[in-house]
Amino acid sequence: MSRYTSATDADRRAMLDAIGVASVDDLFADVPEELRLGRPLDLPAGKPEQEVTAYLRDLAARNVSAEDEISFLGAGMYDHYVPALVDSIVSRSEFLTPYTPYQPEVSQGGLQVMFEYQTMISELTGLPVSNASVYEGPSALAAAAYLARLHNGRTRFVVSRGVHPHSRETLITTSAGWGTTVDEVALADGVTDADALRDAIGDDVAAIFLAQPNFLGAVEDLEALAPIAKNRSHPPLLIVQVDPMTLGVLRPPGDFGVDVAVGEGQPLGNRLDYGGPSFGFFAAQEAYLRRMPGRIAGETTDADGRRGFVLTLQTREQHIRREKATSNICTAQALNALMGTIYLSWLGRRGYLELGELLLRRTDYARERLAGLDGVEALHDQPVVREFAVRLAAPVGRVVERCWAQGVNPGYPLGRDYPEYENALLVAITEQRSRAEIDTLADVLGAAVAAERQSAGVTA
Amino acid sequence: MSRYTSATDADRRAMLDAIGVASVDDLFADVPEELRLGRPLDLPAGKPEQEVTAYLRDLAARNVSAEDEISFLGAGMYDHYVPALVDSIVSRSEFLTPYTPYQPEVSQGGLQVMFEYQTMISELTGLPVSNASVYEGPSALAAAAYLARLHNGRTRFVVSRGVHPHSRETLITTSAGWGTTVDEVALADGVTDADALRDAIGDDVAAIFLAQPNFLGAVEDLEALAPIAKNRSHPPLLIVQVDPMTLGVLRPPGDFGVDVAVGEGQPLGNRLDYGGPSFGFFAAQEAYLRRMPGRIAGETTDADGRRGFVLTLQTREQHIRREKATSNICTAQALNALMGTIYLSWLGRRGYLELGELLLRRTDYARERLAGLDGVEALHDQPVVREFAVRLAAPVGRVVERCWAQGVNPGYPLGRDYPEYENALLVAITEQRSRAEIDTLADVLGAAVAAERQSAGVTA
Amino acid sequence: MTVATQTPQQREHATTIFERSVEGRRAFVAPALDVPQRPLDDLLPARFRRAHPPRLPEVSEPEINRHYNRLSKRNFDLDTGFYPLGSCTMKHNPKLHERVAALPGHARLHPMQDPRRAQGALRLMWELQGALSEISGLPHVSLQPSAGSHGELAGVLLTRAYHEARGEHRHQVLAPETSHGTNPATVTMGGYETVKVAVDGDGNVDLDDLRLKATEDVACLMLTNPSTLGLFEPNISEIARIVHAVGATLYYDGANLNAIMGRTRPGDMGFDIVHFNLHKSFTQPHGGGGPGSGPIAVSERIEPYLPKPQVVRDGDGFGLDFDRPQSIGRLRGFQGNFGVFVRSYAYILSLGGDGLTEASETAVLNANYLQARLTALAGEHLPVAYDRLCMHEFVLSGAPMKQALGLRTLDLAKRLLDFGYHPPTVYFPLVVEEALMIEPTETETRETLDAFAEAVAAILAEAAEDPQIARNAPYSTPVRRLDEAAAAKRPVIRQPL
Amino acid sequence: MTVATQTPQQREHATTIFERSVEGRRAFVAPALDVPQRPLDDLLPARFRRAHPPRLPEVSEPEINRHYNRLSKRNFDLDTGFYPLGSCTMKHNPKLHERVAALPGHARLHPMQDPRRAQGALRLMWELQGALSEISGLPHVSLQPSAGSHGELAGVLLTRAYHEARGEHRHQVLAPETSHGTNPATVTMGGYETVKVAVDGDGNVDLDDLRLKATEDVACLMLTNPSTLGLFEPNISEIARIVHAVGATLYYDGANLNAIMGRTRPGDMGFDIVHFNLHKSFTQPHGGGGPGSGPIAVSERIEPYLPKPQVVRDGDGFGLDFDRPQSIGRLRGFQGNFGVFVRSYAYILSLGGDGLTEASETAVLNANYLQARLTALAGEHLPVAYDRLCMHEFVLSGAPMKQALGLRTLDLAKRLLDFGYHPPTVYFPLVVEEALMIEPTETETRETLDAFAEAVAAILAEAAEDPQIARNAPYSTPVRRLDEAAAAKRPVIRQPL
Ligand SMILES: Cc1ncc(COP(=O)(O)O)c(C=O)c1O
Ligand SMILES: Cc1ncc(COP(=O)(O)O)c(C=O)c1O
Repeated sequence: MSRYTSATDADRRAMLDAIGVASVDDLFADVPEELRLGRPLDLPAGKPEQEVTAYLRDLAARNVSAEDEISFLGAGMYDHYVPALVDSIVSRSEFLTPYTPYQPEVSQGGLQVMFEYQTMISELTGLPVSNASVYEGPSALAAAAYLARLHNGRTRFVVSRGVHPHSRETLITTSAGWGTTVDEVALADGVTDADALRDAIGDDVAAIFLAQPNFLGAVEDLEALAPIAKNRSHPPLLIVQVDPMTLGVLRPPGDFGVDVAVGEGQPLGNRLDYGGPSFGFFAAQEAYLRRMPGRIAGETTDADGRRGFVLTLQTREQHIRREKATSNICTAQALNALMGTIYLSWLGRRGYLELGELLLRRTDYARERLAGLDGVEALHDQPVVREFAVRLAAPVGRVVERCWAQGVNPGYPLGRDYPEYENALLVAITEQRSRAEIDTLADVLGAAVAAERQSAGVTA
Repeated sequence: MSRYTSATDADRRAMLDAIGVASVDDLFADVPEELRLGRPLDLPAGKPEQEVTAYLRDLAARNVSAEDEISFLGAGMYDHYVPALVDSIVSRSEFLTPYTPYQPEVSQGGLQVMFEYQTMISELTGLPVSNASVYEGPSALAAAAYLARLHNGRTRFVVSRGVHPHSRETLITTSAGWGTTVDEVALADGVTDADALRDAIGDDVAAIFLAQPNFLGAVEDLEALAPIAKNRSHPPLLIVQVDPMTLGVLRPPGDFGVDVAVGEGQPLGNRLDYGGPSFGFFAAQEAYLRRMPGRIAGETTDADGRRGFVLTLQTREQHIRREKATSNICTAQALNALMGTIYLSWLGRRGYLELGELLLRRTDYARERLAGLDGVEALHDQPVVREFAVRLAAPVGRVVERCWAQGVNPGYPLGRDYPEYENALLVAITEQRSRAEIDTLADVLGAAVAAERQSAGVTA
Repeated sequence: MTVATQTPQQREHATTIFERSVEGRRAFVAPALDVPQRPLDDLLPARFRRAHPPRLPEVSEPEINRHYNRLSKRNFDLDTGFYPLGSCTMKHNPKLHERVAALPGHARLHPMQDPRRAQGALRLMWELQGALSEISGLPHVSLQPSAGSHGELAGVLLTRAYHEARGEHRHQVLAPETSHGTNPATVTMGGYETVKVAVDGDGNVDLDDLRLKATEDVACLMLTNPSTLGLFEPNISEIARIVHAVGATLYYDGANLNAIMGRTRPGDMGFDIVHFNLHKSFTQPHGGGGPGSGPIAVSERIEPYLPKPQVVRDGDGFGLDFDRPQSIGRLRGFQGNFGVFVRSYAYILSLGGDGLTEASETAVLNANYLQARLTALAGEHLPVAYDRLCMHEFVLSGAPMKQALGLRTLDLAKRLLDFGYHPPTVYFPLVVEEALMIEPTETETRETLDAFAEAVAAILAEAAEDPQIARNAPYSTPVRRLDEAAAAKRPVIRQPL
Repeated sequence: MTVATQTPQQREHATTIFERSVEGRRAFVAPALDVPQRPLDDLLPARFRRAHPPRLPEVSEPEINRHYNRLSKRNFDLDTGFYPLGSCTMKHNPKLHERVAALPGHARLHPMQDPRRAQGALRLMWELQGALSEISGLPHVSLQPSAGSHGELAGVLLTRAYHEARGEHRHQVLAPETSHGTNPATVTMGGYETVKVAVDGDGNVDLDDLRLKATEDVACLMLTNPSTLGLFEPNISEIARIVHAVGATLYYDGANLNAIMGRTRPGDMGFDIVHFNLHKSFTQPHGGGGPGSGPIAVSERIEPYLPKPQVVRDGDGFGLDFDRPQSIGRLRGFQGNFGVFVRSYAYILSLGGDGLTEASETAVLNANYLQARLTALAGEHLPVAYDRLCMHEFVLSGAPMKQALGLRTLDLAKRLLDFGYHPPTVYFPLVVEEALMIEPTETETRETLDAFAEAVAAILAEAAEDPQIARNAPYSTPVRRLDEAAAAKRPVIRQPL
């Protein structure tokens, strides 16, 4: 008997009888002889629950998680505190185990959550319409590109180099079959070079992509950049990838006439989970409603006049429109979007602002502290709100290793994605990193840089 | 505003108006001036959730749990594997948050669980009636003593020295006002001395208490002992404290005409939790049904003829009978009993036997391994089923410390409770202690004893 | 509900886990037998071995899961709706508490672990003791008792030890007629006789009756303050004086502590012994009838008798003190319900002193507001039993409703179920006819209180039209009214197998 | 349900979290501002700062908890009852998986952690890749895609890269008319044109039509096997031959893998690219619409193009390989849905090779048994669309029922809700009139299958008496039939604030 089945030998006999075959093998008669595996799968034997637990606990212990060190890693996902309330609610089987709500009468819970989620994303981004989630951040950006492509049929995408490298790569991968090209706009002092952007735009451009804040933590001047994109007779779509944790302090995309705002939802009550699952959000101007990818919940009434919710505008979707669908997405990230919804409810209107301000202040403090160290300087002077970049006067890889040894993970080395910033480090702040921990970072990083410079001096 | 309240200033004003008072202080007018605290409570300021989590995580990390060492501690509670299913179900708010089921129409879940639990305890013990749980093991034994006292009004309790020391102490404490005395019967070669038991019994004895297996891990010969207690013209009650994990391999109390069986339920799917909460079980012969302590669920039907369950025989209980109640117990251990119920369902009829047999075999193996070490011998030769005692030829405290240093907790030193077994160690086996871990124990313990003997030799 | 429209739950015949059993099915997979397979007889002679295994169910894991999941949905719970069960303090149970209690350093800490290796746990207990001491105004705390009534038993045993140490043998314990059933039941278990003290027309202890009964044979007076009527005893100082004058102890039943945290303290009122219900005021979830925890706090003179072991500070660390010669001894195994301590301490850490005070203030505000709302909307049929400001709860009488509408308190309670509310405590305290005892707690919103009051009014209005509706309620619950008499008459308390 | 007897859920007006908001309420308590309080303007100039904060709700924690708890109870779920949604593999979701996924070493592992410090995670991924490779019979695996359709997109992009590396530019992708909607939608997103292949009278791919359409312009054939009709394609080897003969790739939509694990392997059938739905065959809970995960396995010739990074063995350890010059690149951020990998790998560890095989065998047994039972009890009105043995699911046609009883498939589905069942997939695949697609999965008991068949029969019998009952169903659900047309016509997709 396999692990979670019930069929006893007696059951099996009775069931085969009812079917009218002699054996389970007979049920597989359609599988041609030569295609039958004919041997057991070459996998280890099944294990009792306690052994699976022990094995996976052992594997987990080989990772250095944010619980094991003082971590300043960010670069797209952040170690925010996830309240117990979120875990508790999403572990309810009524949210955890259902399929996509195809039967609305018995799915009002999930559908109403989608409706609430859509409202929250709309509020955060300042855009009127939101879908119920897409996979995650970078593919959300690619999905927005597809919408632009469908919308205006043009062939060129222009992407700021400040957009998350994973998003830029995903866009390139995903658009391989669209007959489009992707051009990059350089950064100047940490932000998108406005002149370069102006030069890059033409009537063949389907969409412009910016990030707010950008990958270097810098706040982009959307007030200046948006008109460059939009003040044209045939403007491309302006698509902005935003960090949903910053929209209490930063002006929202909606303020700048952005067409589509997308982003990575992980900061909103989702675990780090080594990168997933989380959710991507996707908000847009009204005009794009019928071109949106993914599920959308809408309000309606039941036969007795009660308020209720359904999946709506399904004629956009693959199960109805097939090759004419606006996206191929089916299973998305409902549970993760629920986490985000509960989390935002938990923060609430005031808490969301307070947290944004706390991050802003601590980030500023941390940048000041670090930039004040010998051999460490800010990579750019732009305002930052939750993350910032510094340049080290020592090999970043070696410095980072020294910090690890002191129980501190000082951040993400930028060099892999930005060879132009060779010894730079991207440092993220969350509400879980207290001033005392930031001070520890300063001490440890300062000492590590000094040690590396000294040993370089010695070897030199 | 306090942490989990909703009243805003506006609410408060409106509510005070509706009440017709001017201030919250006015609501406390009945508290005499001189009794008002008049200062803030001298407690630390409230903390954000993330800080409470961090603080308690830090405290938890200062404990050495069964996850941090190879632990052979037992002596009443055991590190059995708790399946994820148990945690998942008991964390459902529908089980976690209700009160005692006073409104049966909306409490059928809890009530049916009690009914199932009672059936399982009845099956395990071989006794016809069970209540729905009492606090825990030792106080369950005291509760049985109270039942005996109510039943026959006699004044002396006779307790085997093999009964858990906490139970013996609890009996003495609890019976302080009953005008009764407690006599102890000695052990001989690890089990209750039958002759001494015979000598201890008289017509003034309300109840005899035995443990199966006893505190030294030894299987008592109930077949021989029960008649000593019961074959009298006016027999006392025979009350046996049993380990619920052993009743697949050991003959149950019901086989020996035991009057009441009680025990600690922790081994059945409950956490260690540093000793609680767990549950005590309480099963008895039919004759004692209307003298049982605690809640009892019974089957009945509803107005439409549907099957249902209610709290029954409530005329035993304090809320109905007040000073004439058979016990003062009110809040008991419903959730813990639920854990036990799920756990026993999960083990199932076969699993329960298999697990019992696994423990039996591993315990035997471990005893053989340890008794084979230089300077280690079995404390007694009785059969053992899940725990056993050894005597060391070295100071047990120092030996144990040496084992800790190797990541092994070799067991519970018996000396505190049994001065007569000064350098003895009680070693418990669970299904989480593999043969490889038992071998590690043997290596580490053998080395520790050798080292202590050697250093004793050196000092001597 | 017609047969065509009954709910799936009503359609489903209640089926026990035993009735789902099919021979050969299973969930558990045993670890491999990794030790030598000696003949069983060599390990355990046949005469010790069980012949017929317990008939536990044989069910696959998905079915066990679904069984208990479905059963859970046949319960009403606090996370679903308002649960104003008087005397039970059904306040919100924060999920944080479950998270911290589940940390392996807590959940898998063995109770026999050497105290040197359980310093985090001992420190937590020591800090919790300190907090409870401050809240109660009494200097010493034992966390050992398992629930409120276990705390009461501890209190009575401490009282006995106290008197006996002074060579006194007293026989009576006083308790007001409004006292909770556990009080007299505990008195009996403690070997004393209960003597009832009357309550006066305002719901207070009748001082004359108390003076009459407070003799030198009285060991203790057990009091709940606020009382089970939800009323603060204004004469508490005088009561303490009377009781102490005859050398008796004054015991505080802490079930109603939620009314007074940070405003007044039992110790300051003159109480000698207090129990706390951590599962009420300190929000351990009730679990459908436990677990709870019933720590006690005591005055200096009672301290020597506290149960053992006691958690003590020991230099920089913490230890367990077993060397307490005058101690009453153990009341249970190990160190008490530690898992509950973690939750309740998390609560105290979260709220702090201010937060606890505001919790009590809001509990009292909510109760008075609901009392006012119900008086306004339903006062004619459901008057307040004692027309005063209440503390954290209040008691209504359904007698006029019964008279005027032919509806008993029970009917109202059952009809509330159809409206999605858990009913209040009914028929307690006994001194109020057709009593309804309502405790909203501080964690409910004004809107919820309003809606509840309106539901009560709607049921009364409905009954004025057609009382049969409420008399036959509930309709929408998984089962309807159950025959309790039949259950008690011919008890079926286990599954026949 | 009369007004007097409606359920509390029906009585309650659906209220959003925004409608529960009251100014000034809150749950979150912010950590103290522990850094110097510089003027905000110095940190972030006013022109960057938001003027009007997002109107998030203001609600206390108990109310948020109760709100979502109540909402949860307005969902039907797998832990409550039978959920035979065809094509979705609603098998039991073991609780163990949630436990191991929540370990801090997994849940709080940062995706940018240096691979040297994430060895446990990389090893888990590497081992999972190995297991999926063995199960599919294809040598290389990428775990990156986020769900099935993302895996399909990966497959189409791999196909494109493969052809382009050979200098070929093809334009068409073939898919049978029974294919799932994601197949053609993906084809379009991948920049190809979908060409439909017909299905023959037995439900198999029409080989003649395939031969006709399999030209040199065809890049790929996407196939589900067993098909969405639940039928194994007996001519799969010939199909592979035809497709490969024109140089196209053969893509396996793995949504139906649950039928064949350990019995036959897509790789052995000739497929080049396979996607897995870890949220179907490997029991990641569906979460009401995700998360999922859609790893792909590929043959040697496709390997060079796999997305990057790839998890690779690196001496004794494991690493992430970014140096893959022919790779199609990234499909998303980071390393894929790692949390899903943990769950699915726990499942594979628990079952082992034997267990997976038995799972598939039992899934097929259960489907055929239920098909037989339904044929026996309801075959007249609900005949099997293709009268053959099925694999893990089967499709009935409601056309005779509609004819004879005036009941549409939708009515039957809605009436099943009152009986406590989730209905099967309806109106898919499109080739079957009034289709009902039923997938019981292996984790259901025979008793459940019997009871479901009897419920269907009971509904048909009831309809023979009075078809209105089913036509107006459901009655007992929180809401009754909803007006979807109105919702689409004037979309209200957010709360007006
Ligand atoms: C006033 C009062 N005293 C004592 C108790 C008993 O507390 P426990 O149930 O914790 O034993 C209760 C519980 O309902 C109570 O309300
Ligand atoms: C046959 C088939 N293919 C593909 C998919 C798409 O998978 P996903 O929802 O994971 O994107 C589904 C999902 O329902 C399916 O049934």
